[in-house]
Formats: sequence, structure tokens, C-alpha cells
Amino acid sequence: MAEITTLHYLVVAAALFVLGVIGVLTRRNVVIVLMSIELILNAVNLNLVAFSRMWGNLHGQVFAIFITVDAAAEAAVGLGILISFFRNKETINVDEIDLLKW
Amino acid sequence: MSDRTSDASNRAPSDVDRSNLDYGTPDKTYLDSNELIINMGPQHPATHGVLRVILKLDGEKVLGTECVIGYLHRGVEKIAENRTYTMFNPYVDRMDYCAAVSNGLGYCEAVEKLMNVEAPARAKYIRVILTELQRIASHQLWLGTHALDIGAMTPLFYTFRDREEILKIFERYCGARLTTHAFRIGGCQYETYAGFEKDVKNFLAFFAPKIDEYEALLTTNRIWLERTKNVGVISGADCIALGVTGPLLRASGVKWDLRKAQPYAAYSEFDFEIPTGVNGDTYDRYMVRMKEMRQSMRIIEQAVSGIPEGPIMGKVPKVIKPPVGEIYHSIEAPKGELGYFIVSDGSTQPYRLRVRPPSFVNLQALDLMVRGLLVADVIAVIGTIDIVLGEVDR
Amino acid sequence: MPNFIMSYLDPKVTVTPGSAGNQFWALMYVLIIFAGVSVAVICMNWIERKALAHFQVRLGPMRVGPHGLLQPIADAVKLMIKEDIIPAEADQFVFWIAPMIGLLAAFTVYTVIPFGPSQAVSDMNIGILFMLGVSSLGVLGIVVSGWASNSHYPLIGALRSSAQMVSYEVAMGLAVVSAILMTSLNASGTGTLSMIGIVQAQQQQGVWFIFKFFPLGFIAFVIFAIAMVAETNRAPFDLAEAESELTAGYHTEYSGLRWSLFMLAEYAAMIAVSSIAVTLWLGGWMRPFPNLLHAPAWDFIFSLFPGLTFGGLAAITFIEAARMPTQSFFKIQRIGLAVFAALLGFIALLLLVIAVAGRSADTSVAARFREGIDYVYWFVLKVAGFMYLFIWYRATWPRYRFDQLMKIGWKVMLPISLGVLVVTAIVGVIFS
Amino acid sequence: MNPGMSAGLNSAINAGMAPVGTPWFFYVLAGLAVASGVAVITRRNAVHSALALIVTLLAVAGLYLMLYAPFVAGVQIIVYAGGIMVLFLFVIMLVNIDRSSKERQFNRIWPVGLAAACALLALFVSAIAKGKALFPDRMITLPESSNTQQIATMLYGEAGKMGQYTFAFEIASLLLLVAILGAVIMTKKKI
Repeated sequence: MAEITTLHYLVVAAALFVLGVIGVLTRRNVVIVLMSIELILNAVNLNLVAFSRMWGNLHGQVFAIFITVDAAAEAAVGLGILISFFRNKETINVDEIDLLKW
Repeated sequence: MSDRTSDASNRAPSDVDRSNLDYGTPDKTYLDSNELIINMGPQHPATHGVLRVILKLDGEKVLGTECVIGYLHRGVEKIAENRTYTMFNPYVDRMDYCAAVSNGLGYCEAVEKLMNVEAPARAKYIRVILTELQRIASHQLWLGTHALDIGAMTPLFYTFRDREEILKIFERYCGARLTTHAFRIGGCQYETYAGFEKDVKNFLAFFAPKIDEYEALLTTNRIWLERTKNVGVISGADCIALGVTGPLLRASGVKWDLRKAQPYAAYSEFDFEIPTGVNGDTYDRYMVRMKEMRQSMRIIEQAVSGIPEGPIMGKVPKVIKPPVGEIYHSIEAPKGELGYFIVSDGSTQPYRLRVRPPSFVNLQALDLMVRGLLVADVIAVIGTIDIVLGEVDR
Repeated sequence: MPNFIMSYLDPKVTVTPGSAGNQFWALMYVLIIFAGVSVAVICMNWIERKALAHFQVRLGPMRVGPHGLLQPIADAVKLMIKEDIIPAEADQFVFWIAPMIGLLAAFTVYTVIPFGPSQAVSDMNIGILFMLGVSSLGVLGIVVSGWASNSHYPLIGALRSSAQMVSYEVAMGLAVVSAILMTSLNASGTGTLSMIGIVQAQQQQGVWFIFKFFPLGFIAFVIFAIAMVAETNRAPFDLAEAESELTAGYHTEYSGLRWSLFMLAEYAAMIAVSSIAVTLWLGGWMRPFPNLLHAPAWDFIFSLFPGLTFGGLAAITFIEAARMPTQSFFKIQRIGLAVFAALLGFIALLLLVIAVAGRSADTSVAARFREGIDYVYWFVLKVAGFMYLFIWYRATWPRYRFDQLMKIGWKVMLPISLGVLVVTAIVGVIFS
Repeated sequence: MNPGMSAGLNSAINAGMAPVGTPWFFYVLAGLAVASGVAVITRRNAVHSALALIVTLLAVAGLYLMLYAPFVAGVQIIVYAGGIMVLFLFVIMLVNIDRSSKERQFNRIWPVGLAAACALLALFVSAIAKGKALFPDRMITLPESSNTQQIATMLYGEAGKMGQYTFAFEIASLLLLVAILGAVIMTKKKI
């Protein structure tokens, strides 16, 4: 079997990224949309780490850690918005979030 | 069921708003306006039998409770109308089966009062000794199960080990351990067995260090303090308004004990104190019961050393036929005021017999005590009220 | 004998099978650890029931086998042949997979636990990070099982335990960091996350981290010891399965084999977190005073301990067998106990023979065996101490309430662990 | 770290001890990641989606290990699988799941979204196909055993010297603080 190169990782990352984009653009459930965003962030992380190995330094890995931090913050705030939204509208569908205030 | 609770609510203090006890539909979620309805019991390990409590929760916070009782209803009061006074005597043991002796004492004294006879002094002393032993046994059972509910497993086994000694004395005295049927109308059926005094004294010597053992496990235990202090607080005024009696009332600072207030049996001859609490929380109730056990030991000690000689049965006719009239007599059972209201139509059977069970009345305070607390506190409070479902449902 | 087997018995090899790329031995270690943990859980089951019973003035299991020794096996058989009930409204797939998640998380942790400097499956250089991460996956199994049961009590139990485990992980992590910080107090100034490296750092610095910068290490250790009880949902923090409140918490709807998987995972997790505590603060596999009493004679004396322990156990068992009632009913039990004692005695003899045969510090296979047995013995002994503590807690303390638990986690443990971390850093800079 | 220890490790790695079965591991992990990624966006039930996402995250963590990034893999497991996903499951339990799993799952403009995603895919494919020659055939081996120390040096700097990313790291901690405050303010009913 051929040796695994950076390209292989990029293909996987691209696949995950596209899956995440599909999820964000088509699903109604906010929770699943947020999870799709996590997929996208993971694809980016995978890319960064793969490049980090390709270039032989660790900048990519440090960036991946920063993105993980960002993902944690995003999940906390996103889910917080979701809960306060659910409390007011009793729905978690994206296409019903159509008012700027309530 | 709803009639009873609304009855209670009419007498409840006005600072608790009971009008919003609308239990909604259980399907809804419970994030903001919708609550979680939980059915605690009748098959639940910590409801002391078959009590069913419907809890309305916001997360873990209790918004309201409703007690559903009657799963152990046997119609004791109705049975009384179809039995002679003598035949009904064993039935009262089955109400509070953890304090059968006290139940029997209340019934026998009520009928004696109705017939205007008095038990001889020796019988009264025997009654006091057995009733106080029963109080200790009942408190031991309460302590073990209450601690188990709060999560401490070990005290249960300690208390059951020591309760065994009391039950052994009962067994030697009247042949039964739990539903003793120890007393008869007019006195006692059995003379004390040889070595009764010695057994009781031995028990007192044996038990004194054991209470210290219980207290060593719990009284200063940090977790125990956190779980019981300021949990299920009820004020003395609320207690009186709800008719709550017994250790609950005394823990709220009201010095009310029927043994002192209206002495029955031979209690007026003994020197003892009424322990009271200050805050009316679960910890105070625990402390009051612990102190009560010590006071009971004091009473037993005095009674055993001063027990008079003489007959044990008063002058009672073979067929018990009280005159027409009615009587209410109450005693201080381990759980509170245990009252018997008997209406006699002059026949051999009561026309109507009504029991005022302490557990049933005290259970009313549950809702008041647990509002705003957490689910875990509901368990602690049910434990601290010390209910016996046989008595609640009758 | 094939080279890949003998190569690892060569005393010159000082790395774990995983690091040496020795797949045969890595597999062997995985199998040994899996079997060993399962046996340890079974033993723990019996010991907990017996010890708890003796705390509570009762006898505990006495009927199945002498002194109930076969009770865990009887229980296991019972649980296995019990009907496996899945509630009609439950989410079948998730309900099915939830116990597996917990079990997988609990057992995966053992790949990095060092029973000795080379007695581990692998020596990951992120070992402690890996352990914390994987053991935190266990909460997923609990949360998901509570949700899948589609019932109120399990749901509340699951919410409780997830909040509890996530909160206590923070204090636990900070306590761990303060121990890791201590590993960097050497000449080069670099610490390590490797489990083996942490123990070796204690060896080099000549002190267990529990006594380092006393009382700093001790406080961090206590924080960890409290947090690990909360993390494994044991008394007094067993709110997730508080039987008096939530009937059985998250596993209320589970029965039979699936329920036993939860129990297995719980006990495996208990052993795992105890191993972390032992590794980080109590010197891992090191025997007491390895630097102070450093002489071949001392080595020999300490290497007698495993054999003597088993000998003591065998002696107790013999005495118990002799003390059994003489009725014919107990005859089989007495014989069984005597055979068990003989087995223990045989193991003791074997261990003593190995200790004597490998006493010279030469490079023979016996010496290597003796060393390995020593390491594993001291490690297991320390872990067993923690296991006893778990039982002791359960017998002594009432249960905390949920809000009190969270208050302790966030308002007491977290600030203290943070403070200990900062002070440790400052003290470390000053003294090195 | 014990010098003898790390020397042993390095020698073991440098002695040509190639990680075994690398292609197989890669294909299994990649397949797992992508397959459960598909499950994430197609499941009706959000809990199933979350479980699938956990599998994806763990598979990606495995890929990190294969890329000689053990620290990132550890962070991935702790933060993502242990922290964020528990948060997700927690929220899924709080919001009404029964109703939403019976409703329509995709929004009305899903063809547009799918088309956009396909366009993105096409872009990726063409980019990868065109740039294929840029990538070296063999991947280099990073020093795995000092990975954590090197990352720490970049984040915190050497003794007395600020690291390359120290400032960014502090900003990230500020970001987390803001996120905590935001989450608390948004979820609390009354402040």
C-alpha cells in the first residue's frame, strides 16, 4: 500500500469540511447545525496539523490548539443562545429564528 | 385525595401560595414555564412504605408536592364498629406497627376513661416502662431509616442491632415482638416475668453508650450537618396551625408534651424533661429525638426502681359495655399526639371510633417544608417527619 | 524460544513493550491487564461486601462458598442469565451502546498505567493527558444511558452526574497540573506528561510528590483524592445513583448483563483513578524509602514482602478453615477453604522462591522477574489502600446534596487547587 | 524528563521502528471519520448525531497521533470529546427532542445549500488535483517525545523571553472569559 502523504490528510479534511458545510446549509435543527460547525473546525484542524508535519515545525499544531479553544468558546456561547432562544420560542429550528427581537 | 389536601390548605399559613398547584401536562419540557412532574412512590425505596408523592420540579427544585395516600388503607375505623371493644384491641397494633405498644396504651386508656375505671398502679408502671421502651425502639427505627435516606448506611444496622434487645424484652413479656397487644382494657394481661426488672436495667446499661455511638456517627458529621441544618424548616406557629405534634412541634421550639401537659398513666410521678429545638429544621428534630431517647431512659429507670406491688388488672366486667357517651383521649406516641375519639351507644361495640394518627397529621406539613428545596431534601424531610404508612392510611 | 519473546525478558530493555515496538508483549500486557482488572473487580466486589458488612455489624455473604468467596461468581452467573430488558419507549441503539462507552473508557485508561518502569502497555509521552481525557469520556456513557432510558429518574441522574463529573474534572486537572509542575524541578527544567516519567522524576528527586514542598503536594493530593471520588460517582458523592432519591439513578432501567457492565466500568474506573493518584503522588511502583534504604540487602528484604503477604493471607485462611464449625454441613466448605489456603500458600512459596533466586543483582531472568513482581506488588498495594478508602467512605458518610456538591467543587476545591498550583510554581522557582 | 528514558525512546524511534500498519490505520480512521461525519448531518435524532460526532472526533484524534501531534490529540479528546460533547448532550436533553425529530429535518432551501456545498467540493477537488505535485512523497518524522515541550516553548517562551504566541495565548484566555460570561448571561433567567 502506498505511503500516506499530506495529500491523503487533505482529502479527508476536505471531505469533513464539505460535510460540515452541507450540514450547516441544509439542516433545520440548531444543535445539529452547531455540530456541523464543529465538523468544519475539525477539518481545518486536521489540515493545520497535516501541514505542520509537512513543514516540520509546530506552528500548525499551535494554531490547532487555538482553534480548539475557539471551538469551546463557540460551543458555549452558541448553546447558551440556543437555550435562551428555546426558552422564549420553544423551538430549535433555524428557519423559525426569523425575528431580530422578541 | 384532593379534598384532604384542600382541607389542609385552608388551614395552612397564608404566606405560602397554594393556588398555583396546577400540575399541567407531564409531556412538556421543563426549561422555563414548564415543569417536570415526578412520581415518587408508591414503589420507591425512600418513601417509608407506600406513600406516593407527586413532585412538581423545576430542574431539581421542588415547586410543589401532593401526597397520595391510601395504598395501605384497611378500614381500621370501620372495623371497630363491627367488633366488641375487647376484640378491637389487637387491631390498633396494626396502625403504627413500629410503636404498637403506644397504640394499645392509647386505646385501652380511652376505653377505661369512657367506662370510668382506672388501672391499678402496678399496671400503670408496667405500661409506662413498655411504652417508653417502645418509644426508644420507634426512634431507633426512625434514626436508622432517616440516616439511610440521607445516605449513611451504617447507623441503620447499629439501631437495628440495639432495637433487637427491646424486642426481646417484649417477646419475653407478652410473646410478640412487633404487634404486641400488651395491654388490656383495665390493666395488663400478663404479670411481669421473673427477671423483667433485671432485663430492663441491663438494657439501660447496654443502651446508654449506644446512643453516644449513634451521635458519634452523625451529630457532628459535617455532611450530616449540611444535609440537615436549615432543611425543612417549619415554625412553631405553622406547626400549631397544621396540627403538627410530637418531636416536630418540639423541635420548632414549642414545649408541648402530653406526658407533661395532661399526664396519663403514671407519668405525673416521674421526673423528666421535654427537649426542645430552636430552628425547627431537620437537625433540630434529629437532636430532639436523640434527647428524647435519653429522657425515656430516665423515665424507665425511675419506673423500674419504683414499681409498686399489687394487682395488675382493675375491676372491669367480663363484657365491656361502656355507658352512652363519647370520649376523646390522647397520648404522646413516639410520633406525636395519638388520639382516640370513641362514641358509645351503650352496646358492646363502639358506635363510631375515630383515630387521630400523628403521622397523618404531620404529613400535611410536608408540602410546606419542602417548597423551594431540592429533591434530595424531600427524602430527608419525609424521613424526618417519621411517618408510618400503616398509621397514615389506617 | 522466539526472539521477540526473549528480547523483552532481557534486562537491558528498559522501555515498555509499546515503545519498543514489541507487539507480542504489548498484546500480552493488554490481555494480562484486562484479565487482571476483571479479577480485581471481582475481588473488590467480595471485599467491599465483606468489609461493608463488618463495618455494619453483620456478616455479609456467607452461603456461596466458604465465607461467601464464590458469591461474586454466583452474582456474575445470575446477571448473565437474567433477561435483558429494554424498555419499550427507550432508544434501542443508544440504550444498547451506552454501557459499552463507559466500559471502553474505563478500560482504555489502563494502556498507559505504569505498573513498573517497563511494565506497561505503552509509555505515551502525553500519558497523563490521555488518562484524564479518556476517563472523562466515561461521563458520555452515563449521560447517554440516562437519556436513552426515556424515564425521569435516569434523566435526572444523568444530568446530575454529567454536571458533577465535568465540574470535578476542573479541580482534578489543576491538582494534576501542580504535580506535573513538580516533575520539571530538575536540572534541565523540563517536566514530563509521561506516567513513567512522572514516577522517575519522583525517583530522581528522592521524594514522593505527596511530601514535596509539604504541605503543597499533600493539599494537591487531597484535592485529587476528593475529586476522584466524585469523578467515579462513589459515596459520599454518589448522587447520580442515589438509591434513596433516584431509585438507582442513570441505570434504573438497566438489568442483567448491561447493568453489570456499568458496575464493571465503575469499579474499573475506581482502580484507574486510584492508579493515577498513586502514580502522581505516591511514587507509583517504588517501594518505601528506595533512596534511604538503598542496599542490596534492603532490596532483598523488601522483595520478600509479596511472598510474605501471600503467606500471611494463607495463614489467615488456614486459621479460618480450622475455626469453621464442625458440623457435617460445613465439611465441603472447610475443604474448599483449605484448598484455597493451600493455593495462596503455593503462590507465597513461588514468590519467595523467585525473590531468593533473583536476589543477586545479576542479569538473569529470575532477577528480572523478581524486579517486576516487586514493582507490581508495591503499585497494587498502594492502589488497594485507595480501594479500602472507597469502602470506608461509603460505610461512614451520608450523601451530599447536589447544590452542596457543586458548591464544594467550584467554590472550595477549584480555588484551593488553583492556589496550590500558583504557590507550587512560585516555590518551585524559588527553590530551584 | 529522564534523559536516559528519552534517549531510549529516541533510539527506538530512530532505529527505523516505523509505526506499524500505518496505511491501514489511516484508512480505517479516515473512513470512520467521514462515515460518522455523514451520520452527523443525516441523523434525525440529535443524540445519534452527537454520538456520531464523538466518533468523528476520536477518529480525528487518532489521525493527529499519526501526524506526530500527540498533544493536540490529547487536547482534542479532553476538550472536544470530554467537554464540548458533554455540553452538547446536556443541551440536547434540555431542549425538546421528541418533537423536533418528528418534524421536517431539512430547511426549504436545501437544494441551494447542497449545490453550494457541491461547488465547494468541486473547488477542493480541482485544487487538490492541480496542486498534487507540490506535496512531497514522504512525510518527515517529528520528534514525538518532545512535542509538548516544543509547543509549550512556542506558547510560553523560554526563560525570560516571551514566546512567539504568548500574546495570542493571553488573548485566547480572554476570549474564553468572555465566552463564559456570555454563556452565563444568556442562560440565566434572571441576573
